[in-house]
Amino acid sequence: MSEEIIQDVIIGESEDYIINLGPQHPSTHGVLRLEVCLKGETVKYLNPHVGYIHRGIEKMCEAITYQQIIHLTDRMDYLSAHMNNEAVCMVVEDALQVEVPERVKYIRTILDELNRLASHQLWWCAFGMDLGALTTFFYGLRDREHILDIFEESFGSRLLHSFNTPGGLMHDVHPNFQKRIKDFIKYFREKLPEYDQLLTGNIIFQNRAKGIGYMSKETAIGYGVTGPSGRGSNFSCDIRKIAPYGVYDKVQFNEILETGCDTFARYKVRMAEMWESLSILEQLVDNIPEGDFTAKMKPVVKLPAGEYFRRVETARGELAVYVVSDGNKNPYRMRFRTPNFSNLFVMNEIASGYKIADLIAISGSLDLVIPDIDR
Amino acid sequence: MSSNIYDFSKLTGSVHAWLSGLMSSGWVTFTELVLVGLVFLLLYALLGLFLVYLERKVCAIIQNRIGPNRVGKWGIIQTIADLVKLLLKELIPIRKSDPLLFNLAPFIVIICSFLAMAALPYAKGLQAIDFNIGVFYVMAVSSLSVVGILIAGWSSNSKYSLIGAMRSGAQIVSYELSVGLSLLAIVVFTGSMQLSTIVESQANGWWIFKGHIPAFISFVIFLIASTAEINRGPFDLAEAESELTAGFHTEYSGIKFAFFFLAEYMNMFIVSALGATVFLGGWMPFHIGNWEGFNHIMDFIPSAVWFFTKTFFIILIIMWFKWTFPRLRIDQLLTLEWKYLLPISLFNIVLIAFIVLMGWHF
Amino acid sequence: MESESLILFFIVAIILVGGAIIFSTLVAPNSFNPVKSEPYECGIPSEGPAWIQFNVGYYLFAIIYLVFDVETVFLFPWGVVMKTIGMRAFIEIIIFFFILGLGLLYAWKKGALKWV
Amino acid sequence: MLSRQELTDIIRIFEPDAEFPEGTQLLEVIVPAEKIFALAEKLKSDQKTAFNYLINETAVDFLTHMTVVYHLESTEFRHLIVLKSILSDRENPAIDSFTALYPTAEYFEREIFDLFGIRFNNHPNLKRLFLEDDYGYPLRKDFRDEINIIER
Amino acid sequence: MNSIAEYFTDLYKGISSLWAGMRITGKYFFSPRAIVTQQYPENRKTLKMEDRFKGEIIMPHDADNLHACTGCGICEMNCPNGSIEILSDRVANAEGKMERIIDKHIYHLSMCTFCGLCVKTCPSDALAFGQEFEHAVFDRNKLTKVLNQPGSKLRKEAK
Repeated sequence: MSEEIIQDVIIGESEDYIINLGPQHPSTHGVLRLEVCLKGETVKYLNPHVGYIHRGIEKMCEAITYQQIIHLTDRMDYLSAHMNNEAVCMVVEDALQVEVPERVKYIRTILDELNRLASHQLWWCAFGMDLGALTTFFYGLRDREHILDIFEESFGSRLLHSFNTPGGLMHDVHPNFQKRIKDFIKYFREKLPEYDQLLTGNIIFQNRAKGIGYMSKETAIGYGVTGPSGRGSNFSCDIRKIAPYGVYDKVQFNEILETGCDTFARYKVRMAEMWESLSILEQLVDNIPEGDFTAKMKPVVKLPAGEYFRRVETARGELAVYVVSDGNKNPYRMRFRTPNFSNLFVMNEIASGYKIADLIAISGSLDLVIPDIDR
Repeated sequence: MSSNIYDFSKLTGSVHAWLSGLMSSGWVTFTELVLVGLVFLLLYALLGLFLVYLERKVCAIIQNRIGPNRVGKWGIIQTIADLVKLLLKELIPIRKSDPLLFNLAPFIVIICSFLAMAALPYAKGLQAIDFNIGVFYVMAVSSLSVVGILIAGWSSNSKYSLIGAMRSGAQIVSYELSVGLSLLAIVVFTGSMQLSTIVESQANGWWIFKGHIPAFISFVIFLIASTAEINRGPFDLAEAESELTAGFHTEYSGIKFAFFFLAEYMNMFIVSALGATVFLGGWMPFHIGNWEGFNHIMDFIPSAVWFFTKTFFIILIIMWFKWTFPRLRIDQLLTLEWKYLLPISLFNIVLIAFIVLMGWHF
Repeated sequence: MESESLILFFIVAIILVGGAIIFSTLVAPNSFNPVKSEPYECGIPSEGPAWIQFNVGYYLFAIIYLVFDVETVFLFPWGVVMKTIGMRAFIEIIIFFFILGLGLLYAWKKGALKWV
Repeated sequence: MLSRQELTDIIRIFEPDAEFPEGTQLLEVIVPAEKIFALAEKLKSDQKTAFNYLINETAVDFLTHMTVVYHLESTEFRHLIVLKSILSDRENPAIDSFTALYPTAEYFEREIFDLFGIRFNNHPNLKRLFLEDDYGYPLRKDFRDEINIIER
Repeated sequence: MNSIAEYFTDLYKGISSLWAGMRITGKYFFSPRAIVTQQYPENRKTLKMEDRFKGEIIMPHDADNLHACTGCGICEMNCPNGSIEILSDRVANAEGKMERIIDKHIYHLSMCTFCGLCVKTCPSDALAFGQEFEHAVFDRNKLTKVLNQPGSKLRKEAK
């Protein structure tokens, strides 16, 4: 051992042991960098660094028309692309006071729920893999494939389908749409209990997840943690209930609330939401009314000058769109309040004091999608 | 007794006799050493490659996939292709690492697993070295690989590696106790630590059946503890890829990485073989009491086939564990050992001693 | 074969590893790049050295292990002769385990088994 | 849930300087920059309003002035208001930070600082969030980047 | 006594929960029919994309090498990424009037995000989505395509 190396060994425990998790790390689900300060295996504090894939979507929106914005919103939270589209569409429809046909509302709601299911399935795969259960990943993806096939058949693309347009839909759904959804519901009702047997009930998993990452209701509200992560802390934040859009006021469903406030509570919320989504789908799929797939819109959409605000519930929480219009075909200022942005920054609060392995579980339970943070 | 099982000592004896006819005794010893070395080298490499292939296939089928299927029929030479690829990969030196220890670590892990191979009884009469403390020897040598892992993690000068090595140190060291105590159970039954004697003692039934419930408990503890000792899932904290990217071998590249990988799989083989030998009768065929006819039929299956069947049975169980369970956390891991497995196995030893004292075992 | 022939296995293992590494260094490409030889930390330059005094938790277990492992080593000779000696060995081991168990209980109560 | 008129009345009492523009989608309150923190504190602590959830905080650049916009909601009563503050000094805009009231504002404000260059007083950690230190403020309307932005 | 009973029920519950998981994986291990892998390059012949699959933008030509694009430029205007460029000429038609025809309809696949606005807004339905999905090439320039075939003409509708 050379002289230089010996001098590098620091004496004393006061020194902070700083580790970078990410941007190139298997469990940060994207290019997120967590600067973690460790003491032994325990996290003293952590510092998220974002911006590795900042694309300036808000700036780009100022130069393009409302129809064109749709394809950009797909790329924020790519796992709930449809809900993101819907938010922009509804802002435009609100501003122009266009009444969209009933059929569109039904189809949009069905797609919302399918998208939510697909997103939760992917979260389940990734969460299992974060905790080291590698098989969950393949089972989840196997079942998600069925939903993506439905999307592909109707819209031609599997992930980023840009299917909404202000006033309605791009084109009508495929004739097989209802049948395939019914097949999928039947299939997935059989597979979902397997998820529980494989992971939820598992004693190792429960010990890993219970009591980890405690986030009180006050913390959740203060940090604006919404979606299933917030509802795991008993924070009632489901926009589908608070301000119903689509046909959410016509279907029966429960807002899932858990009081556990820990990683396991957030896990249970998402699992229960999958069942809820299935039941919403069942209620809607047979009742799609006939009619147009789009309302009459002018080819160039110009919003009257003013400010518009609309919220939707994506798979990860509350997406708010705030538009300032000056009467042109482009928005003057477009602001997306994305759920993951708020969900990420609670990490330091809820992960400090737990082990490094728990940190991974906590970040998995928050279900972060990094492009949504960076926009 | 099972006299009609083919004894490999006849084969080795005739080879020895043939060689003695050709050359002087010094040369005979030398040739035999070279032969044994070559045979074990071949066995080691083939087993390692096959185990990697097996694991990929097993996990693929569990996960509804096909697994490797492009290189050769059913992808059977996929691992060889991978090995060649790793051989041709650049060995990246790490700045500010400790070069001596950094290069030494792969040697240590391979030597440890290779030495343990020497004492395993593969078939009747086929055993390189039959120690009178065989159980103890295999246990000791295979647990030495923790030194290699610690050195690897420490010398890399990477934070992930260091944490991985530390974890692995605490983990292997703890589970060593349970492995020892569960093996001790059978030593008490047999009254010998020699592996060949232990196998012979199971001629009329394997210890897992003969030793009542305590032997079964020992077997389960052995399975859990040895899975932990070889750093496999769900105890693969040292290389938890979702936390530490690759743990102690993060900085190793090319063939050096391949050796850690190989050693991990060979350690799996060694503990499975040890478990099969001690609990499941090793190369001893499946015999039931005095059913002469049945036992006779069983004897026709070659002893090596019995040994490898049992070993791969245990290997499959260990793989099944890995591809089902999530990973434990370091404190849960140590709690499991110190607060559950250790007291249970201590109590279990007393129970076994009592059974032996009363002569209740068969 | 005698146990001296372990040296043979030792040599064969060294040849296996050394041969492969030498072969690899001869065959594999070799290029120098200051960034490539940095220790991996997710693409970010490492902050501070990796070699510092580390958490005492890991070492504590090593020390407890040391105590118990020495005991286990003593148990093996006992296991071999247990059958032949019988009752006396049984009583002795119960006393032995009693003391050992007390030790474990002490460590448990003292919180040495709790992860820090 | 309080109606728009009731909320207007309550806020008038809290802050006599507040202006209420007509014909907006949601209830909007325009407050001078130096008084907005005090108003928000009252709105949050008051039993009847209880605006405890900051949905969104952002800014808009109007070339002559900048506006900081807050969307507040009460998780208990579910009423929603928009607070606004106009910063006429575009060269060196500054406003009080909401971090003490809403922890989530820390990062919203860092983002606004990053993209608009608005400084927040009493902010615990006002650093750029996405971009490098010497980058301009891209969401300002007069931002020009010859290399990366292609004007069409 | 109660805590001892609890210890054993916990142990039992833990082990049975582990066994439940192992049953699932074990079930799939012994049911090779559940394998869902598609062997992609081998199944190219049987692989059929959905009719609506958005692979790339194409301009359908009929048997007489006629297309429907009038070169109006609406698709170019509507494309959010500037992936369509239309180079048009003005030529005199039979009646002597100047008429716009497309020279080249250039499509940059590398910039396309498959939003479908060009296909939807095209007034003469000249564009469509193709089924091709193997877009990987070694040279970036190959991703720039000219959609109208050489020598093709505008299809005249019977008036």
